[in-house]
Amino acid sequence: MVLKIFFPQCCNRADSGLLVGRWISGHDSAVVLAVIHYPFIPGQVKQYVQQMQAKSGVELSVLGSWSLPKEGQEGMESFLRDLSTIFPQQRWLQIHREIGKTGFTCEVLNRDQNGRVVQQETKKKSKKVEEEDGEAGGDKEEQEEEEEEEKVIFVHYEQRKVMLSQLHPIQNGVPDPKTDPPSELRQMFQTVATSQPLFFMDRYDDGPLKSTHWQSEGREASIIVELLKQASVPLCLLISWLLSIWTWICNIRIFSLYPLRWLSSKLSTCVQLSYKTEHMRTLSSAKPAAGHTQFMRKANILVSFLVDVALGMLLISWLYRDNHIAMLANTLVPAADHVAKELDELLQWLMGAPAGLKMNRALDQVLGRFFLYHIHLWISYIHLMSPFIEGILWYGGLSACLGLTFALSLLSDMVALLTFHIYCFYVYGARLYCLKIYGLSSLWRLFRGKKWNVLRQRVDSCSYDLDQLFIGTLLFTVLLFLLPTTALYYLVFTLLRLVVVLFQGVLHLSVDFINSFPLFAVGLRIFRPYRLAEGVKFRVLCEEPGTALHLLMEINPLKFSTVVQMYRTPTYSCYPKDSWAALVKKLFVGELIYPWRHKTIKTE
Amino acid sequence: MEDEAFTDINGKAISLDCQSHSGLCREFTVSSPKVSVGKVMVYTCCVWLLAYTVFFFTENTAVLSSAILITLLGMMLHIHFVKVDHESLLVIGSLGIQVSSSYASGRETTKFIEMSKIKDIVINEAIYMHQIIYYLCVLLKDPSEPDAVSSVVPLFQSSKPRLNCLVKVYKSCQEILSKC
Amino acid sequence: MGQRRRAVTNPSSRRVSGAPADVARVPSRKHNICMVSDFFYPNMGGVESHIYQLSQCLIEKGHKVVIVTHAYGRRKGVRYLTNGLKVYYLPLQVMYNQSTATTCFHSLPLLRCVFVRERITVVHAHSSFSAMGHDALFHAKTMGLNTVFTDHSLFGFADVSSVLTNKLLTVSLCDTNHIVCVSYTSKENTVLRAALDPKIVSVIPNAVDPTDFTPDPSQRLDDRITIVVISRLVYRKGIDLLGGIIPELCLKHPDLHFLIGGEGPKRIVLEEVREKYQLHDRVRLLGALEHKDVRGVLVQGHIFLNTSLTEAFCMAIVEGASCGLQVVSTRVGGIPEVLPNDLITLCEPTVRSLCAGLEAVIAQHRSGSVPSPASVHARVRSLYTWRNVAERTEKVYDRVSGEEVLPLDRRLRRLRAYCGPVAGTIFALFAVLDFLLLLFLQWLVPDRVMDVAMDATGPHGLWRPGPSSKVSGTKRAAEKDSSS
Amino acid sequence: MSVVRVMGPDSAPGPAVPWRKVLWERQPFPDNYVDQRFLEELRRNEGIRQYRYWAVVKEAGFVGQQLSCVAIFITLWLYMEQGLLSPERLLLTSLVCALLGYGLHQALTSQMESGCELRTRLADLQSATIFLSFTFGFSPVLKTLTESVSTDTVYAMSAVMLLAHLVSFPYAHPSTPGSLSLNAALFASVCLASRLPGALHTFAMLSCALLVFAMWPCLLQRLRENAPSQFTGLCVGVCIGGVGGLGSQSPGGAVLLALALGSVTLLCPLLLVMLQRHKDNIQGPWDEAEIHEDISHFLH
Repeated sequence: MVLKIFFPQCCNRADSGLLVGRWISGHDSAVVLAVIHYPFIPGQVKQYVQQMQAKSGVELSVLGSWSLPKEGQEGMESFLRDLSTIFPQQRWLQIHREIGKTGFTCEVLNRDQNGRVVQQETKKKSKKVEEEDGEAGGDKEEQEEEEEEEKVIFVHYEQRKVMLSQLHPIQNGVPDPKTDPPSELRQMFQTVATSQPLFFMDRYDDGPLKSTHWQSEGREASIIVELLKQASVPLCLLISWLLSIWTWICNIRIFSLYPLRWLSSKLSTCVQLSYKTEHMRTLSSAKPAAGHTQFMRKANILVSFLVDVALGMLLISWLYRDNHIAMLANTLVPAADHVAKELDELLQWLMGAPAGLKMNRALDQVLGRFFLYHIHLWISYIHLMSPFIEGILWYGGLSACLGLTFALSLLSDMVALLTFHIYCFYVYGARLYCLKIYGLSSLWRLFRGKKWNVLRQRVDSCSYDLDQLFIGTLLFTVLLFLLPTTALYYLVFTLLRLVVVLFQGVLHLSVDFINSFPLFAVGLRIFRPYRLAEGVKFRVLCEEPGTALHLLMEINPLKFSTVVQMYRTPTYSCYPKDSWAALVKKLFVGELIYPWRHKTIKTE
Repeated sequence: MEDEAFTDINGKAISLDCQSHSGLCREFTVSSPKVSVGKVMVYTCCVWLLAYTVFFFTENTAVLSSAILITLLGMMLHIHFVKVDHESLLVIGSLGIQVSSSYASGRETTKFIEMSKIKDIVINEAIYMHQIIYYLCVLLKDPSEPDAVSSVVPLFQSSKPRLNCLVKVYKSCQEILSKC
Repeated sequence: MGQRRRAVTNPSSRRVSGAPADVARVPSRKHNICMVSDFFYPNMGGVESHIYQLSQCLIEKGHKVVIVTHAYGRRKGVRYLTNGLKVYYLPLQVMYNQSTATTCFHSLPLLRCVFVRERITVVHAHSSFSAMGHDALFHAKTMGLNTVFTDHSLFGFADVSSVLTNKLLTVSLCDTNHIVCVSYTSKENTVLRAALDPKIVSVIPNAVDPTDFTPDPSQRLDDRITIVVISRLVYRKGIDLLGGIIPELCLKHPDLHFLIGGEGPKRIVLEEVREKYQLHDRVRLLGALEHKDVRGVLVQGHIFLNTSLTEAFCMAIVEGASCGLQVVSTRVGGIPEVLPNDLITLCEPTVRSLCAGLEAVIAQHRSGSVPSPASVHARVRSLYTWRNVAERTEKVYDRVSGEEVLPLDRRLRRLRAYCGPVAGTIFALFAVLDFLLLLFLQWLVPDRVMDVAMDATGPHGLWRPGPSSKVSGTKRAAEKDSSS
Repeated sequence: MSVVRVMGPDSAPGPAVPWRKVLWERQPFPDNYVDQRFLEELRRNEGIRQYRYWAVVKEAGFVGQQLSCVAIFITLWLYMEQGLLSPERLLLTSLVCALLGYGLHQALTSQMESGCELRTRLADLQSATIFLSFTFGFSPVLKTLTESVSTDTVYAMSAVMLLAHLVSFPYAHPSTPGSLSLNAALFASVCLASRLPGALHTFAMLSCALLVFAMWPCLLQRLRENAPSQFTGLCVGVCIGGVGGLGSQSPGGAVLLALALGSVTLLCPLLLVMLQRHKDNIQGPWDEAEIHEDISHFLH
């Protein structure tokens, strides 16, 4: 078996003393956490270790002794060995480091049942190995020796980083039975992380024991943090109270009536509102976050919320400076008028012979008139409500103080309302076209003397009667010749519709982006790469002959892509829910397409 | 630390460098030849000639500047994301295996696999483009049932050494794995 | 394929065909054989099992065998089967029922890679429906390898499609060294189709493992007479005839039951018959059967019925007879050659004739004058064994490997001579192009750059059974990585 | 024995036992042994029927008459387009023809006693009314249908459709005209009719088309079954009528039609009979047996 000793870098130059740490069960590797310096009173050490164990819940123990002999104090061998009798352990490490050398040497003292100390030399220099009944028989010296030299691996780690870093993929709390025992590294990380209290005793306070380990930067910062924590609690309470009121209002029965609910499910503002509410609820829960993921989620939400609000404020400050709102309002109505006029012309064009296309004049006229009437209606409607638009905008603008996302979704709703006529046209066109397509397809089957078998879901051949054939063919011909006209109308209005949908889609995307982008995690990744560890990487330190293998363990930070897709807060995705091919197919057969996302495709 | 003449599957010369840090820890580095200046020149010339021809027809200097940009950008992207300078495999007995590949730009990606996850290291055959090649890969255990392979981590992916090289690496890897 | 594996190392089958003695007497050279066909496991059928069993027996005789087929879904890459039988699942596009699309060229790089790295000496293609097989023959000739082709199917001459396919067959067989057919009828057919010299066409029948198909009378129900039909439910298997037979007989004999295994487009016919005549309790449609379940179905029956409209060599009837059933079959293709007359009742492919035949057999059953299943099995088991097939095929290889491969110019001349002016010229052109492509590839990836594959089988094979061995480890890895 | 058991190719033939074409017993012959009985079951051109010229011509006559039916229809259309034929007259004539034809049809049907389910008069009347009403109702729509489409397009379309009609016409038993052929013909006639000056024209044209393409084949079939001799005469008559009619409008068309008829009815049969001699069809045990008896009666 190979013995792995995880050794904190900060202890490299510590003066001699005792190694406090933990044996990782099952992997025979030791994690050194701290060095307690001479002089000490063994009793106090034991007691200290006891209380640390109680505090941190790690089975701490005295692993062995660490000697970095200064000038003058030599030959502590025997003394150190005696120490092992004072702190009874299954194994006792003696790690030496000469001044000149970088490498360490380590001796392992195994204590077998009847208390005798069994020693195994791991020094290369010591050519002869004094051997009682170790786990290797004493007969074959050389090969024995060869093996002995390989026994120990020193893994140096930076205590602070390891303590603060979070190993991915996260398995929080209870390790599931399938994967246990948790892997060595994971245990090691856990050990260091949980033995935090050990490090709060710093060098300057005059305890009975002096020890070396990572020194937490001064207390002040932590004090402030504490104060903030205290302060945040009542705030959370307040917010949650407000939330409860808000939810109560939302749940009044009027709102849950059918049309309203339907409307609210379609209006992205309402969706946004409920969504924000949910977020605030998660934020304002008074109890501290359980586990890393929870914490990250909260932090992400908080940060993105703050950023959102900040952007919103910017927007407001722009809007209400030398009243841009009025300007907007004054531009908006003419814009709508303009659009209507454009449509009007478009229709006129269609009612002629557009692009030299051969269309059936009668049908063309009918459709054109129909749509023209619609536009007329629309224009009058716009003019009816033109005086109020500025007010609407003014109040709408206020909503930006709830965040940019809110303003954006409001905007998208407005767009939807202002382009309602286009939507109507689109729907009429689509329905008509759809009807034609289906009729044609079924009649084409009749034309070929086939029919669709509903039971077997396939096309069967079938013999029709004369009259069926005759009428079918008549209808087929009629539909076929009328198709171009409807198809053209459909095409034009679909294009218009697509423009609107595209615009709204962009809005939704940006909103979704702001809501779900894990700003906090990314910031962490940039400024404290070691906090989110994908794994570790080892470097072989320059080893000189005669000492065991020395590795430097560094933390391998998580990839950005992983960070983003791991920590992005789940939202209703508003990405097109079907592939492009499906979309095109839908367009072709004339099914309706909608910009708003359906509840069913909530991506987690 | 010895060098034979190894080639990759396309017959290009590559060099294998085995460093044995101690009985427990070995490092294998397969380094493929550097970016040949000639090739770069050729590509650049092609792009620029194209640009000049376009420029000749459309008197538009934007074409030229864009061409220059394209070449520069392409080169950077190539050395940063595509061109792998050397790949190394660090086997530490009883601790794990570390696979790292460093790009021409100095970017380095590292992956460490713990010994508890590793099932075995094998040489395997796969169909690659229009040929069938041998490659070295680490078999990962399936945590649920121990004697099944959950997934495979291929080694030396960008510089594809030939069998003799792989066998060398394979043997010494097996030595270390068998020790613990 | 569990029980097929058993067959390879089986004392009884060894005793049946005195294989070891002959091998000892005729020490034959060892070959590196590459079996190429579109049809192989996981696809199930006669050709597939033929290839598998033949390869196993050849491996046992110390040859090196690799199988090349196309990728089946996620099963691509390199796999190892029992006894280190290596299978290449090449990623080639499948066109029409499991046969790859052929352009005569695009499969060359991979096939060449296989041939070179496995040091193949003989290329053995199977089934004239397999485009990949024909490609392999073509490329093998370009690379100067000897080729063998096994034809498993019969073809008419009536319609346009068959005219075309026969032309193609002519082209691809015109410089194949030796052709193997599974029955004399099939030989005649192939000789006519590909305009071959009958001297280079050998007849080596298929085989079945008698150990897989042992009778078990206890499974039969005595209060009834069960007729078993096991075939794909397609037109060529005469399912329409079956649809005519079932009502006729069921009306006459109230104790008659039908047990039909198999799946296919014609299933609808049987279902309609069943519904129309209310026979749900007497006609059981088992759907598609695993190969290992076939015996379990067979032993439940008294009579095995085969209504095929065309068959080169019907393995089903042999399996049925081997399970001790009375076989009633249509007299088509090679079927009359397969079983001696006292084991099979041959009828014309008409409902009336088949009904008459079945009636006769049923009458025998009632009178109890049928031979016992055990005796039937005892007779059949010695007829067709894979070892025997392997030995005869081995002889073919011996003969082939002696022959010299035509250089390009003579090959072209031969093509022109055999395949008529038009097709001949076209394919001569193809041959030239193929040759040029080969040269290009050899320049691109020289043979010396390709690693020689480790022999799992053959004279010094490294195959060590057992999960601990590296080879099987490799195999598992291959499976994994092919899936990824 | 074991020597005999395994015979590769080119082994020396064993004792002179007669070779048998069986696989179950291992014979003392090499695997690639070729017996003199090789291919003895090969049969050529079996069951090939010898055509007699005039019979074929008679059959081909039917095709010819269908061709000339189309010609007649086109002639009628031409007449109407130039206003030489008023829709009322066409309607009247077609009505008379229809009645005559219906009577004849009924007579023939009642004459043959194998009466598979006879359509009642009522049903006939019903479908007739349906035809007329729908055609009448749609004729204005149809009239305006193709006005924006250029004339050439319409001609091309109708030509293609008529061709499709001729190709896909079930000459074997046209009692129930195949749906594709009928539909094609109707489509063509609608296209043509929509070119006519008035809605009434369209109506007349369509009903005429119905008469020619839907009713006429049924009647003709009956004739063929019951009175073959008159049938031939009728075919010849129709052909002549078609040629003459077309001739009255466009002589060139008439000539073409005549040529076409001649080639279809006289030349093609000649070729068929001549080429029979060169037929070489190989049959053998390997052929896929085809099912002769009718299985379908087991199903329905």
